Amino acid sequence: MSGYFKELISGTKSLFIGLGITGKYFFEPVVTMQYPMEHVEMTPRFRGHIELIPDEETGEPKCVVCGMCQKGCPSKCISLEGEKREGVKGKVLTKYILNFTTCSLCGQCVESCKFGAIRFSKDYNLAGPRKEDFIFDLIKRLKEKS
Amino acid sequence: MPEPFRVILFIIFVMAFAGLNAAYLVWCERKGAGHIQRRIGPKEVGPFGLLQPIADGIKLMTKQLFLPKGADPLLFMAAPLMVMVPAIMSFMVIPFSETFVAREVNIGLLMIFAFASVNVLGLLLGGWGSGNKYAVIAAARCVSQNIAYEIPMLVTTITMVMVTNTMNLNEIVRAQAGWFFHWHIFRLDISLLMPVAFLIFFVCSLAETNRAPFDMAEAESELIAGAYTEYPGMGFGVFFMGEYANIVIGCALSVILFLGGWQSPIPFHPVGFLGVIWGLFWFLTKLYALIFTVIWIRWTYPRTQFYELLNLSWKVLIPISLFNLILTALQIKIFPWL
Amino acid sequence: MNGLFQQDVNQETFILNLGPQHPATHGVLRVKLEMDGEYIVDAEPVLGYIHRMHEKMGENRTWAQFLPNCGRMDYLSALSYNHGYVAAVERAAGIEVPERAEYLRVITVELNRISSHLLWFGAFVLDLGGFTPLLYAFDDREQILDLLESVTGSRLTYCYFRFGGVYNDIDDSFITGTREFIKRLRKRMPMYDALVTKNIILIKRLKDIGPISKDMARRYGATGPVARGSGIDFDVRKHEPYSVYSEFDFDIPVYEEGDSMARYMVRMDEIEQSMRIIEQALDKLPEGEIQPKKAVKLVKPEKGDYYHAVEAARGSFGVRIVSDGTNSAYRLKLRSPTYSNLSLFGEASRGMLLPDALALMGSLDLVIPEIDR
Amino acid sequence: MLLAKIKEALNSLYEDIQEVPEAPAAAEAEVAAAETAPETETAPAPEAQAEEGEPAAGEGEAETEEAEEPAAPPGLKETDYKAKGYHLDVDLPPEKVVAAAEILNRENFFIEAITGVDWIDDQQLEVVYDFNHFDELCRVVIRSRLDRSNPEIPTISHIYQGANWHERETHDFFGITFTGHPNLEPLLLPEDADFHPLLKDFKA
Repeated sequence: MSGYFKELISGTKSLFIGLGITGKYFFEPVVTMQYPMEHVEMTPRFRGHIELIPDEETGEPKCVVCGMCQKGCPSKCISLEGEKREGVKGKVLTKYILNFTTCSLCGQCVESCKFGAIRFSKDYNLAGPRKEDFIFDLIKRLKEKS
Repeated sequence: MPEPFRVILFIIFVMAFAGLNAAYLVWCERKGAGHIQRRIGPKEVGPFGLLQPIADGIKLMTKQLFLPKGADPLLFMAAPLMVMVPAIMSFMVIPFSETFVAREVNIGLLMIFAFASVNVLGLLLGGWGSGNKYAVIAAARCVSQNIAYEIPMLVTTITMVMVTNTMNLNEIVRAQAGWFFHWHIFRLDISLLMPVAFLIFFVCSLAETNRAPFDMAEAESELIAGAYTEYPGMGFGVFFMGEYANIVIGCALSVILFLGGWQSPIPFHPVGFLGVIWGLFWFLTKLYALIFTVIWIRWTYPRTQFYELLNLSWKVLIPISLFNLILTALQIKIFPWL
Repeated sequence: MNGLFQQDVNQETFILNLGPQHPATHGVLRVKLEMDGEYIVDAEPVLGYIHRMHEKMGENRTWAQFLPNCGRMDYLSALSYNHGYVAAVERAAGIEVPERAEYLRVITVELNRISSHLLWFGAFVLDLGGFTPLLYAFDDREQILDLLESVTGSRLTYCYFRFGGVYNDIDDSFITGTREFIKRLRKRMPMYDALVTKNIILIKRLKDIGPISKDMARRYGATGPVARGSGIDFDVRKHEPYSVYSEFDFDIPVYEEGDSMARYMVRMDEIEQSMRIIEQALDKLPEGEIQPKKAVKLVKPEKGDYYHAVEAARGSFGVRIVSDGTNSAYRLKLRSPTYSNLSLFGEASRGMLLPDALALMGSLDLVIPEIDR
Repeated sequence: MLLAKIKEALNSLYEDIQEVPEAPAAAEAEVAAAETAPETETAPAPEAQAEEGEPAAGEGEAETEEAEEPAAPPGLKETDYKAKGYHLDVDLPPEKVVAAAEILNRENFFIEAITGVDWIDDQQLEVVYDFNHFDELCRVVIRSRLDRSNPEIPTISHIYQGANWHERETHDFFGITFTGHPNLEPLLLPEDADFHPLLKDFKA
C-alpha cells in the first residue's frame, strides 16, 4: 500500500518535472536555421560533387587525361576524353562528364588524381526535377565559373 | 430579442466559434509544439503563419473524397458527423458569460455528458466502417478507454453537483462568485481533495477527448492514424474539428466546474454589456490557458500503454474520486455552516 | 463486406501487416503479425526490401573501391562500418596503422556512436509517442555532425578511413569543438534523464516489457546493447580489443533485467562511456603521421580467409574476407549485428500487445539498410 | 583454457568418425585418377582442360595441411589469431556439423554468422559457420565443403535459433539446401527468386 502511494506521488512529480523542462524550452530562443532564407557555409573539407581546377595562368583545366579518376571510380560515373593538339605537351581535355546520379561522393577520384586537377565543389543546393540535370559537363561548368 | 431568433444567432455563433477554434487551435498547437521543440513552427503563410489554417483547410477541401474498397459507405460517411455534431451541440449550454449562453438548461451538465458519449460512437463506427484493421483496433481501444474514464469523471461531477445542488452550468458558476479563492478548486473547506478532484477531472477529460498522452485511438506510431486511417480530405478534417471542439468542451467544463467559469478573480463585475465582455474575457482566458496546458502536455509526454491507462483509471482515479465523494459528503454533513 | 470481416467465423486470429511503410519500423521493414485482438500470436519479419547485395559488389570492386559502400549499410554509425572493413583488410594484407591514425579512428567512431545513440533515443521515444525528445536529441546530434563534417567532409555516409590510416588529419578547432561538445552534452544528459528516463509513463511502458533472456540472446547471436541489456558482459572493444581501445579506461554498462528499459539504460550509459573514451583519446593523442610512411597503393592480401569484428553502435559487426590474392575480394561476408538482433523478434514478441511489441522493436534499434545489406 | 577444452571436444568428434573423412579422401583420389586417366589416353578436351587444375590444387592444399601439422586430425587447426582473426578452424564433413554445433552449444558459444563460399574451380561450395563466446575470447570457425551440383547440409536451426535466418540467407545467395530447415524461403531476395547471386557463375 505504501508502495502504491509512493509510486503515485513520485510518478506525478516526474510528470510535473517533465512539464517544467518543456515549459522552460518554450521560452528559449529557437535553434533551427531557416534554410532557404539562410545559407550554411560549407566547411573547407565538405565533399560536394567534383569540379575541375583551372590552371592559374591559362584558365584551362589542369587535367592531363590520364584516366586514373575514371579507373578509380567505384560506380563508373566519370567519362572523359582528350586529344593531342599541336604545340601542347600531352593531351588536352575535351570532355569531362560526371554522372552525378550514380556518384557516391567517396572521393576516390580526387585521391587518385596525381596532378591535382580535380577537387570537391561546395555546391549543395542540387535538387532538380530531371535526371538529365545531374549529368554534369565539368568543362562547361569551369568556363561558366571563370 | 425573440427567443427563436436568439437561438439561431447562437447556433451561427457556435458553429463559427467551433470552426475557427479548431482551425486556430491547430495553429496554436503547431506554434506551441514548435517553440517547445525550439523551432519556429508555421511561418510562411501570412504573418507568423497565421493564414496557415486557412491554407490547410483549402488543401483538405480540395482533396478527393473517396470511399476505400470494402468500407461501409453509410457508417464511413456518418462517423465524422457523429463526432462533430454532438460537440457543437454541447456548446449550446456552455455559459461564455453570465447572459451569453444559448440556452440555460437546467440539466446542462447531463446534456453535455450525454452528447460526449455519442462522440465515442462516432469513432467506433468510423473505425469499423473503414474496413481497416488498424482502424478497428483503434476503435476497440477507444471504446474501452472511454468507458473506463467516464466513471471517475462522472463521480467527480457528481461531487460537484452535490456541492452546488444544481446541474445548471450557469448556476454552478454563480456559486463561485467572489474572490478567486471562492472557486471550487480552492474550496478546501468543502473537500480537502478539491485540487485532486480537479486533476482527476482534467486527466479524464484528456482521456475522453483522446488527447496525448492518452491518444491510443490515434497512436500514430502504432496504428498509423488509428480510426482516421482511411479518411481522406475533409472527412478527416471534420474528425479533426470535432476532436478540437471536444477539447474545448472538456476544458470549458473544467473551467466551469472548478475554475469559476466567467467569474473574475476579484469580486468585481460590471453590469450590462460591459459585464458580458468582462465575463467573456475571463472565461476565454481561463479556457485557453487550460487548452495551452493540454497542448503543452501533448508535446511533453510519451503515450501511455493501453492497460496502464485502464490501470490508472481503475486503480487510481476511481478509488480517489470515490473517496473524494465520501469525504465531500461528510464535510458537507458535518460542517453544514460552511 | 470485405475480406477482413468475411473471414471464416471460426477463425480467431487475423493477419496484420506492419509495414513495409509503417511509422514504427523506421524504414522498409515489414512484420507479418498474426493477431488475436491486440495480442500477437506470431510475428514474422519480412526483410529484403532494400537489399542491395553489397557482398557481391565487394567481389566486383577493388578493395579500395568498396570503401564507400561501408557507409551505406548502417548509415547511423557509418564510421564503425568503415572501421570494420578497413581493419579486416589491414589484417589480411598485414598493413600497419600509425598510432595517431588509430586515435583519430577511435575519436571519430565514438563520436559517431554517440550520434547514433542520440538518434536512437529520439526515435525510440517517438515510437512511444513522445515527439519532443527527438528534436532535443537532434539538436545535440547536429553538433556532432558538424564536428565530423569538418573532418570527414560528409555528414552521414562517411568514407573517412583508408587502408593504413585515415583520410584527413584533425585540426585544433576540432579538438576544442569536441571538448566543448562533451561539456555541453554532459549538461544535457540530466535533462534527458528528468524529461524521459524518470518519466513515469516511460518507465511503465518499458519496465518488464519484452524480456530477452541471456540464453535467448545467445541462441540468436544477439550482440551489442541488446545482449548487454540481458546481462551479457560482451563488448568487442573490451572482449577482443582492436585498434587502441585497450589503452582507455571505460566501462561496459550491463543490465541484468533483459527488458526494454535495460536496453534503454545501456545505450544511455554508453553515451557517457563514449564521452570518456573521447576525452582520454584527445588527452593522449600522439603526434605523427596519419597514413603509413610507405603509402598503401595497391592492396593484395594473401590467399586465405580473415575475420575482423568491431563494436558498432548496434553490436558486433564482423567482416569475413576470403582472398584469392588479387586486388578484389573473392568473397566478402558482412555480419551485421541488427540482422541477428532482429531475428529474435519473432520469439520475443509472442503473446505481447501490439504497442509493447513496438516498444520491444524500438529497443532493438533497427537500421534496415544494415539488415538487408 | 576454453580453447583447449573446445579443441579437445571437437577432436573427439573426429575420433568418432575416423573412418569417415578417409572415405571421401579416397573417393577424391579416385575421381582425380579417373580424371587424369583420360588425359593421358587422348588429347585433352577443352572442358577437361578447364578442370585440369582443380584436383592438383586440392591435392596441393591437402599436402600443405599435412606438412604443417601432421599430428592434428585432418581439418582441425589452431590458427594464429593475430593474423587470421579466429582461433580454431574446423573442417568437418557435412553430416558432422550438427554434432559440432551441439558441442559448441553445450559450451555456451553463440552464433555469429553462417555464410558460404563458392569454390567454382573445385566444383564445391563451402559453408562457413562463425561461433564466438561471450565470456572468453574464442572464435571457432566450422567449415564444410559440399558438392556444388547438389549442395545439402543438415540445419542447425533447432540448436541455434539464430541460425534460421543465416541459413535462409545462405540458401538465398548460394542455393545451399539446409535439410530439416523449417522455412527455407527467400529472406533477403524476392519471394519468387530462383537465382543465387553469390555463385560465381551468376550473371545479372
